Amino acid sequence: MTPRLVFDVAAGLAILFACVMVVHRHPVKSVLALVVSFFALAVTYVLLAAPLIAAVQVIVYAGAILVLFLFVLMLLNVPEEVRQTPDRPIHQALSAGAIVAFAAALLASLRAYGATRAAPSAELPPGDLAPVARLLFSDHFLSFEALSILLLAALVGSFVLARREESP
Amino acid sequence: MTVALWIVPALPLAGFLLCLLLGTRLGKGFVSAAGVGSIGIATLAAWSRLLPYFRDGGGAVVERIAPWITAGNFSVDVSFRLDPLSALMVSFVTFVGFLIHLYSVGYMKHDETDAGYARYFAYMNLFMFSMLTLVLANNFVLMFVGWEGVGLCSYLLIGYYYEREYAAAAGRKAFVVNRIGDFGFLLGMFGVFSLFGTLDFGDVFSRAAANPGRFAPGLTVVCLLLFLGAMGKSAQVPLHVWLPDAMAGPTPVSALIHAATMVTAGVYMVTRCNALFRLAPEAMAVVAVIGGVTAIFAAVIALAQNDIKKVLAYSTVSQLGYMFLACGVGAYVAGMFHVLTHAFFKACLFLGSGAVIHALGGEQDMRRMGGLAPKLPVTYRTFLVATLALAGIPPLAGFFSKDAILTGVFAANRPILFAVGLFTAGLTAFYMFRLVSLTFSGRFRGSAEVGAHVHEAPTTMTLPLVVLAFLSAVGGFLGLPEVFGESANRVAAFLAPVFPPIFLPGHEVARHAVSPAKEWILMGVSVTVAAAGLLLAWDWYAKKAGRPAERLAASFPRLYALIADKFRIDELYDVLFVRPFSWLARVLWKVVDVLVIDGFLNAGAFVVELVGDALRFLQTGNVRNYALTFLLGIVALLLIVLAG
Amino acid sequence: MTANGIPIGDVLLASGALFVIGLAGALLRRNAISIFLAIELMMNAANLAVLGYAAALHSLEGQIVVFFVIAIAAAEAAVGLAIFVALFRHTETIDVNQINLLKW
Amino acid sequence: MSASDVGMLALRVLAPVLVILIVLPMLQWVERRGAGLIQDRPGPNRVGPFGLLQPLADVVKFFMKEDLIPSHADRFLYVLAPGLATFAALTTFAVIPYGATLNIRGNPVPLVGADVSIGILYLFAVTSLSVYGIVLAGWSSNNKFSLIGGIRSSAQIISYELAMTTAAAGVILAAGSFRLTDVVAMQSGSWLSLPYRGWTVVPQLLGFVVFFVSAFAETNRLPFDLPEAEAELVAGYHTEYSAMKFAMFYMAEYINVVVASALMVTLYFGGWSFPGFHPTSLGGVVLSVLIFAVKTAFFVWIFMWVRWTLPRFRYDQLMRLGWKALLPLALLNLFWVAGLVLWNAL
Repeated sequence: MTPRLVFDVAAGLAILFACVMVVHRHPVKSVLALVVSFFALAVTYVLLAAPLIAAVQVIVYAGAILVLFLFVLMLLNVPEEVRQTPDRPIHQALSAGAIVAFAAALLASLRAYGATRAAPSAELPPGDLAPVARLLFSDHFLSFEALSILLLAALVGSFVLARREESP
Repeated sequence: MTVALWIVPALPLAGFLLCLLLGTRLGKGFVSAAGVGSIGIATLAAWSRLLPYFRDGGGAVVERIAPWITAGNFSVDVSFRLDPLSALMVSFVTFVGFLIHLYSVGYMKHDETDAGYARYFAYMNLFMFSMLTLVLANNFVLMFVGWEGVGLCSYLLIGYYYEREYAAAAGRKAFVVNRIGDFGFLLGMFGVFSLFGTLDFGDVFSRAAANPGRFAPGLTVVCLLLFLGAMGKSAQVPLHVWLPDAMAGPTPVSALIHAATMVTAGVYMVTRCNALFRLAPEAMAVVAVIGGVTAIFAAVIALAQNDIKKVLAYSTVSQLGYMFLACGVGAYVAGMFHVLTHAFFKACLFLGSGAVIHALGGEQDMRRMGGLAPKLPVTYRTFLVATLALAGIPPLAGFFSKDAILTGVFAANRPILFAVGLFTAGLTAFYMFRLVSLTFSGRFRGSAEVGAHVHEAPTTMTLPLVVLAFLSAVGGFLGLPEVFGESANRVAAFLAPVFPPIFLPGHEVARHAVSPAKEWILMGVSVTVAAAGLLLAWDWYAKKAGRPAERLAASFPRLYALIADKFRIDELYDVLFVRPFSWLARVLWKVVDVLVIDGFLNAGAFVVELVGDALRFLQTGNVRNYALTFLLGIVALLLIVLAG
Repeated sequence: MTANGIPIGDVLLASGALFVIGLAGALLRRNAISIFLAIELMMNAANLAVLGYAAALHSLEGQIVVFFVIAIAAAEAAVGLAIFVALFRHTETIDVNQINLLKW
Repeated sequence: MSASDVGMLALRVLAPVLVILIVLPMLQWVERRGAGLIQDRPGPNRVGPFGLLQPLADVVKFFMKEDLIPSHADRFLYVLAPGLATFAALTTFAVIPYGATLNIRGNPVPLVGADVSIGILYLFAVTSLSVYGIVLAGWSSNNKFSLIGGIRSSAQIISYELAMTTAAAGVILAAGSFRLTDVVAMQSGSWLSLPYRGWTVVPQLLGFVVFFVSAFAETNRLPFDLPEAEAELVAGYHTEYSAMKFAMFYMAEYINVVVASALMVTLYFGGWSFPGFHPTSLGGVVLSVLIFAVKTAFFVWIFMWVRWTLPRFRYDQLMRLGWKALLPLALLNLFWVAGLVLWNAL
């Protein structure tokens, strides 16, 4: 199996399960489809010489964020989306049109700029963690620390938001 | 051990902070300790520095604390200056200040709540801090800080009984009138800087003295502006109107701020700048004339006042006029000497009047007093000594200082001003004895209820009275006239370094201008005039219960009414300034503010409201609509980029 | 060409596809949590593009960027879900068509 | 990649998996006999000598039983969940080194499934995926006990993962590498030298305690088996499961126990190494594998021992312990290790 093949398979799976995620009407299934999609993305990350990001992707996204989603879904016991009589048809049609236009524009710009702008490169050595870590803790140290404060704020904020209001 | 100069103002500042921050919580005992203690220690600190200085004499000592403002070639330091002039001021400011603080403990104790008591002492301490900063400052800017500080404290303390309408109004009035003077002072300061390029006292005066011809032309304006500041602070005509009203404050405040210390800041400043004034003879002339006019003008008003504190207030104005008269004719030593003696006896008088008011439960109208001498023996005796001193009866302090001024005026060859001064001396003796007679002799004219409760003041109040009376009696010996010997005038000898020699034709400092014989004659004349005024008042008010005066008033009713109404200066100002301004303010309010400014705002708000009414339909609250709009925008942008 | 012989164009194509799919989900779904999921997908599509360029340009900065994006996504998910929980308690629905309190 | 390389790789990966699958039934026997020992009763003793064939009988029973799927269950996820759980548990083994480096015709072959540079990260990634098996089982059963069990489990695992990861970060910091063979290599040196090169448990005792306690919570074992607390939740997330699917959950649990033990051995007790033992020959390598097995078995036994000794925690106590005691302690340990590394003691 060449890396190229692996990439194609992984990317294909990611796209496929992303579609499943969007199409499926049950939120829990959507989450699971997204887990698979993200897992496949992690594989592509490994192929793009970013094993650390791949691991973080699995640990944080698949292992924490999406579990959180599942958790909330189960907690709220969200029902399946029921297909109502046409849900704001104008909005749906406009949205669909806009999405298609956007996709076309994206494709066009990809053709115009995307592939040509990247510098051609030789084989990348298999990603080593140390340089990334060194970069993270030197040049981006301040951002890293700021991030920790952001996470703390998010922790406190979500706690306050989700707390049941005490009955008077 | 030498105490650094900055300690002296710092201690009252500490007292101020303590009283302000902790006073209300910790109660009157603490406030008394902190408020009076800080001044006491500051007095000790100052005197530990001053005693050697008085003994050894010496030049100016400058102690630089820190650089303050530096901009280009303009630099101002926080630095303090000890020279004979500031030493003299500090000596009595601290000492008299301490006595009055001590007196305040007894005076304020029963009147006020803890909060009010703390507020009172906090302001008093702040005042002491400002006053000492003013006196010790080594440059115009720092002096201005003190200048504004004392003005602020004056305002705060006049309005101390802020719940009373007239007290608040009096405070406001003092503030506004003082601002006019401060404006002059500021402009004068700018002028000094533009002329000399520095604001440091030492540099300015030495440059002025070294090169008098160069600076003399511009100095007249600068000096007049500075003098405008002094007029505001020292209540000279026509800016005198605030001081009588300032009596709305507590009596110790009147004694300290509006008699002994703050109001003399103008005299101090003019004396401090003598090197400049002496180069501007026209300005000197203005100072002398304003001083003389103020002296007689206020004395005349004092004749017809019935409020005991108002009489003393006008007397203060009048005496300040004397001081400026002295400065104006070049007799700075005499002026400063009068500042010193005046501080003693006028403080004593105010504190004595405070004791009387205290004894009568707040009564200030002399028509409802009388016969208090036996009931208030200490107050009466000290008050009498201070009155005699003020009236200029030898050998009490006032005699020597006033005589020095009159001699100075005479020597300066200003016969009209001399006559004015002499006549004012007579008036002074008259109205002061009128006051003493009405208050202490005869029979009690107030209600029986009040009369029954009359009692002598507590020791904290009488002790300062006795000390000040003693000083009023003997203080004059510090500045004996020259007929008693070359070095008899210790004050003049001590202050000599403050007056740098200026070698400009016609500006030499005159010495031995008056021969001893003439001087004896002048003394005799002034004593005679004072004694005449004194005896006349005694005769009219003590013996004949004021009937001759009533008759006199009845024969010139309009003139009497005019004098009793203080020449209606306030009414004049009301018509000239207050009402036009009030009218202008109303126009600005009703027309400019309400119609124009508010109109613009309302119009803008109206347009915004209209637009908002139209646009609010876009706000559906549905997040998908927003997302769609967002996407459409992005698509449009992408298309533009691709097309471009 | 980028790492392991994978052309950058392919990476970008995959990324673009995922992004459009996410966009469709975000615009067409009515369930707030599904919309949220779609947004997460869009974020990952962007991550993929960034990593693709990072690999092509031999830059580690791209990995740093993605690292931060993931961490911020975690914070965002925590707060966002807490908001949904609070919202659901209040309105008993997470259909965004019915959640339109913030209008005039 | 030649055929022999591929074969070698397959062997390296599959060998431990096969060993585990063979050993698992025996573990069950050990657990039940151990329970008997501790509770002063015989335990299984009917099938075969000392009941040794009991596991076999159980396996046969599991295969033979009828496989029920509740009518309201979500069939797809219901079937998927046990497989996911077992799969996640098994894949963790891929990065744990279980023996010294073998030398085959001059080619060093480390005895580890995949000697990847992000070994520990991989472990945590897979561990975090193992939540899905349990959560989905709980949710797809469409049963309130199962759902509560599943939710509890996910919350518990996510919470303790933090403490566990932070504790392990101390080891990573000391080793300076995520590669588990590096971690073992770091611990196979002298105990007396400076920097210290002995078992990590000595300088990082605090970290080990945190890891040890967290491991119990991660594997849902007593005293932290809240997700399947039979007194309140019947059997938690696998209430509805029966037959082979139930057996798969059962297996997953035991595999997790073994993996946790192996991990503790690798991270804190020198893995296959032993003080003064430096295998070079084939026999030495075999011995190293044995050493690893014995150490792991020891911890597996502790798991069982604890199960029959300690009472169950209450759920709020569990959460409080995780967030307010273990996490701060793990952070403290991290600071301590950072200090040691800074002053070259590690």
